[in-house]
Amino acid sequence: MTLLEQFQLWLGSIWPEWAAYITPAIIGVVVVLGFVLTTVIIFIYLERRLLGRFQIRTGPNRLGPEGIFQPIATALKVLLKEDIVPAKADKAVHWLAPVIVFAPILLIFAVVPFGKGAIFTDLNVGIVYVVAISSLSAVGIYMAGWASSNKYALIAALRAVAQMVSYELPVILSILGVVLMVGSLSMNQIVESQSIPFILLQPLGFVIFFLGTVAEMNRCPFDLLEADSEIVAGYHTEYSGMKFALFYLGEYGHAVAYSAIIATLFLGGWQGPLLPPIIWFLIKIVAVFCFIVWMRATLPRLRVDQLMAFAWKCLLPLAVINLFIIAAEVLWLPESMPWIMVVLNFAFAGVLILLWSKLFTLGGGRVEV
Amino acid sequence: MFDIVFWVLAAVTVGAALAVVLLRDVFRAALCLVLLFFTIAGVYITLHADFLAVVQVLVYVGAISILIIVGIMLTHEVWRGNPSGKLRIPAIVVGLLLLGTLVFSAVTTKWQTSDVPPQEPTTAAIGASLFGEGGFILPVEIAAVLLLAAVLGAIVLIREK
Amino acid sequence: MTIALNGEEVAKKITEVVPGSVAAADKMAVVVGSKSLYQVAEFLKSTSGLDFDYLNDLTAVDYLDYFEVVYHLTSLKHNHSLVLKTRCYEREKPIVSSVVSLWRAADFQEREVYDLMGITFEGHPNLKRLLLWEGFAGHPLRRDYL
Amino acid sequence: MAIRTEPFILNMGPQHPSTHGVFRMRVTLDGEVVLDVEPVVGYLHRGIEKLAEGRTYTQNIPFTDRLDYLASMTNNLAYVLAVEKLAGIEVPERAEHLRIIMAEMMRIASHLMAVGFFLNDLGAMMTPVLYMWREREKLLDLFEMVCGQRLTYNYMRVGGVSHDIPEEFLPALRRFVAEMPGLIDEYDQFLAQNEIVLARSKGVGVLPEDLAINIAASGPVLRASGVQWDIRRGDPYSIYDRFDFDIPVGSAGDCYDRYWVRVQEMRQSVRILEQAIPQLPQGEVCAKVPQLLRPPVGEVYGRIEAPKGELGFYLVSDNSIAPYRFRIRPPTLINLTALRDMVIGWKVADLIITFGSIDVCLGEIDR
Amino acid sequence: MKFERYGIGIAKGMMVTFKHLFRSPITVQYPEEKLAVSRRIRGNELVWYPDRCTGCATCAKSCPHGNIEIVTHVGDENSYVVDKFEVDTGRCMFCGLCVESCPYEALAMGISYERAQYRRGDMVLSKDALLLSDIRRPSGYARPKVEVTLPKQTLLVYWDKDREEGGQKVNFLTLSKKRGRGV
Repeated sequence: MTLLEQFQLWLGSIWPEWAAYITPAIIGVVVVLGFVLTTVIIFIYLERRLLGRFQIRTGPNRLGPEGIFQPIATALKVLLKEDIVPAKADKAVHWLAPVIVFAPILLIFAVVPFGKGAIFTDLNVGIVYVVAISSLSAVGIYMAGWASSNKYALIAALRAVAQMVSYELPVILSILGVVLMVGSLSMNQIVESQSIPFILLQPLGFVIFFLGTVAEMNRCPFDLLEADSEIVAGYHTEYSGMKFALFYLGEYGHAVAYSAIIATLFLGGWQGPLLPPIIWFLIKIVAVFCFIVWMRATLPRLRVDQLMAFAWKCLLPLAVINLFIIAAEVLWLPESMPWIMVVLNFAFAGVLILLWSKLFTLGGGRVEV
Repeated sequence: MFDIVFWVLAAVTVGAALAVVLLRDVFRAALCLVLLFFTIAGVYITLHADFLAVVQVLVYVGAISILIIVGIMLTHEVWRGNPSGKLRIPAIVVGLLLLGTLVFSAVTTKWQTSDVPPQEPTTAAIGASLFGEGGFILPVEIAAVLLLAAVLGAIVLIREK
Repeated sequence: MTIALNGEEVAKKITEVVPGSVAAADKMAVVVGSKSLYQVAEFLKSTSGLDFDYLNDLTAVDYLDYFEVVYHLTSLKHNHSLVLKTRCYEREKPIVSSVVSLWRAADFQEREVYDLMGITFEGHPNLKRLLLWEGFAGHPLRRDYL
Repeated sequence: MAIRTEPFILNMGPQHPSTHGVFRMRVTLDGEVVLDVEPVVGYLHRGIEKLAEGRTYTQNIPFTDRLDYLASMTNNLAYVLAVEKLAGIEVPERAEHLRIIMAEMMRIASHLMAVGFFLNDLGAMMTPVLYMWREREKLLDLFEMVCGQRLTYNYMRVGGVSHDIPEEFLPALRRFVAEMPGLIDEYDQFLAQNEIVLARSKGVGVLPEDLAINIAASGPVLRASGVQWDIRRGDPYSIYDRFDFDIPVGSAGDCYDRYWVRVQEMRQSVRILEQAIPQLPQGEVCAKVPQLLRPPVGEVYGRIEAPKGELGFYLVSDNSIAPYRFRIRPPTLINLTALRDMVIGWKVADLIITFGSIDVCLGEIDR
Repeated sequence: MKFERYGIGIAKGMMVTFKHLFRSPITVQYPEEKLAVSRRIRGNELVWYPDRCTGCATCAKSCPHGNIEIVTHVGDENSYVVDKFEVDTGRCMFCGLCVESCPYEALAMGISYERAQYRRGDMVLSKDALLLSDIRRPSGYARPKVEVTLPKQTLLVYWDKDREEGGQKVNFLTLSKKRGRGV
């Protein structure tokens, strides 16, 4: 029974049924939107400052103490800009695309547990729901790429499709490892069963899931969709003003959402000593995000065929093997001794990664024309 | 409450389906197809089939529609839109006949409805009936092998040289 | 140190193979007729002992009476160099045969000379203007262009 | 059975994040695969060759700054060497040493930019660029100290250099020379061993040795293809024959080799600086040259090993105060000839990094 | 291409960026913090000394663009009187050839570098605008006597090391950490 459901029940006793349905929904949407917007603003600030420090710059520090109001100023600037739609664009689709990119992020937060019982709806198919919803934003991206009538955007859209479809598989397979161990798809139960965080129990699964999600949120080194040195800005080349702001929001919203999912699935979610659960959860989200920023500050980008080869030849087989190992362990290892599993799985992960480094080739890349 | 949701979803579904058929712009038609898949997932939710709804979104919206749109993006002269061929009139006739048959059979069939309330968490039940004892484990496995063969066949066909 | 070959000696060798091609020769350079340029260039590139495999620079000078197209050749193998020149006295439509098929290095440089000096290179695969746009009036590097 | 696809033409540039200037590539693509590339240049054409015909030999020196604006000092040097060859002017020893010090500093600065932006084209999000920029900034400080400008130096003069170095120049340069090898090591550690960089650039954009010679590629592009040809060694100008340095040569001729050759050349330049600083003699920095120089009738082709390749000046004199013909052999324009051969059949991303590995400078290409 | 090194290269690279996280940034917050420029800076404008100028127009002749316009007439004592001395700094490329060529040190490069104007016409400087003043001071370019009087340049080479200067320790960091808001 989540807090919101209790509220709904209580409301149902004094108000008519339809209002008892709608009011919590509106409250939920407002709370999620507020949470996403504030965290996005914080993340934008964090990323810019961190990137600055990684690059021996200072980063934005003019507006407010240490520049904390800079994201707000940026948001205002972007919102006030002229909204340009290319003359040959498919207007309706062009208009709809940013909305479709942004909306699924809000939907994802419906099942993210912020604390014990602090979850909007504890779906029993929670994690599958997350995967399903997150694949929606691909639709928005290729709508944007198609409707812009811009060739860079079109290339980005084609890349987006290939990338999303490829990386969904290893992500789902690595989630299955978690689900096997928990025995439930519900996010709340996934968190509650992590007396040892799953990053220790399933290191290989974590690596696969992390790389897969980084690819799905188009972050470095998998940021081919907006590879600025190749295809200018990718799918949002032709966007400006409010619509661009939605894409920007969507990008960071994805980062927030996936950081939250990673924290929930593998880092023990809101669990942690001393501090209140929500604080632990936020700390974990920020930690994951900082790591992603660190990667962005360091790593170059893969090429599109290497990206696909990495998904299909490296991550997918490893994910399948990981799934089998976890299944075997869940079947045969005694549940009372999880630490054996930790040691065993780290050994497996090390051996497999070494083996794949030896076996794995990215392919030549050149095509005879 | 669920009735209102159902009717809204049904209306959108039918509208989207009509748009898929009638729109000249192939890309928009494909987008309407995505919308259609999505609203059908909504209908599943109103029927308490939550796992099915999520899988519907995952498979149809996340994968199949993307493949359709890739196909459209790679199509020649897509800006011409839906060409009107000679088979247009016969297709309408056949479509109407099919619709009539379906409506007729749907209306005249005596549907067996049970009074048992739907099982709430459907996931475990589906899993049990698919993979559990006395379930459909053999058909599932056969289907899996078939799909694998299809994938391999596709790769062999597409491979140059 | 790159040795600059004596033009007179090279001119002798050229005359043996392509008679009547050398118009003038001094210590610095060999001047050949524009008709036999390609043959001479081929000879310079492929003869062992000369092996001019590297075309440093290709340019043209407008001496008002005639255009002089200048080829600076180097042999990386023997580390020696030669200046090869050809003249065309036509002012309206000067024509020199292209050496792109021998040295691809001439590709952009011949286009540039065509663009700025107005010398047509016969046999160039893609003789378009390089720096200026199509339809630009005149050829700016000519001395009479103001 | 192949899927029938339709190639499309993409205009990359003139405004594009990684064309390093106003440069346009007309790319024919089949999906992501490059079928054809045609470089389109001329957006920065200022007609320096024509302008120079109306200016004295000294007045042309500032124009050479604006060729390859990332290596102005070497452009100055190439031009004044050509004029000195034409007019037969002897240069004082101290000036020769200063010229070499400046040219090698400039080579490091230019290669830093080339390497940084090559890694940026690979997608490394400005970080390597900013690190390399820091080192380049140190060099620019030194140039500014000597001649008062950071980009367009106008330092070399016919017969020497315009100014002697200030007293605080050498200590600062010594410090830079001392710390630079360590910094290069750090950058090697940063990205040269990175698996993604290796996967992206090894074997990509291969320029075979015979083709490299045939298109008259020069500089790191030529040497990465395995040709040991460096004008500093092959046709020594100034006093390069007195210094001990190696010519790094690549083997495969791919993008990684071009990157590697540049990094190694930075090390060699540091080596030359280490030798040149203690040798620096006292004395005059500029020979006595008439203010309005009138070289004898004749012509000269002077060439030096600029950071980007062979920079040549072909000057024709008619004994007037201005050159009769002033021709610049731009190394990167000629290196660019190879672009098409290197990228056909590769992906768009490879086109970008191959172009980046040539290290073009549009000021020089368009003149 | 094989991933034969198991991601060690990636890990090393990430350590390098991590180390930089703890190095102090080298950004100079420009309008508030200004580093000392070179003593020989070829700054934005020229400084003209009318008392030293003989009107020989060597500077005008040496200018590659012909930006300097001088009109003179013969005055008493057989010397030129400068009627017009006008420099179009909008077309100037700051090569410094005019300053170098002046035989009487009557012209010097300026030391300042903030001289943006709204109109091109404002960049044409006439006789009065070129005079020495508080905001228009000469730099040491080709003027060794001026050079020694100017402050020493801040060098990035010393960005992490103290340097003795005039009895007190100066380094790049302390310079860039002096945060005076406003000028």
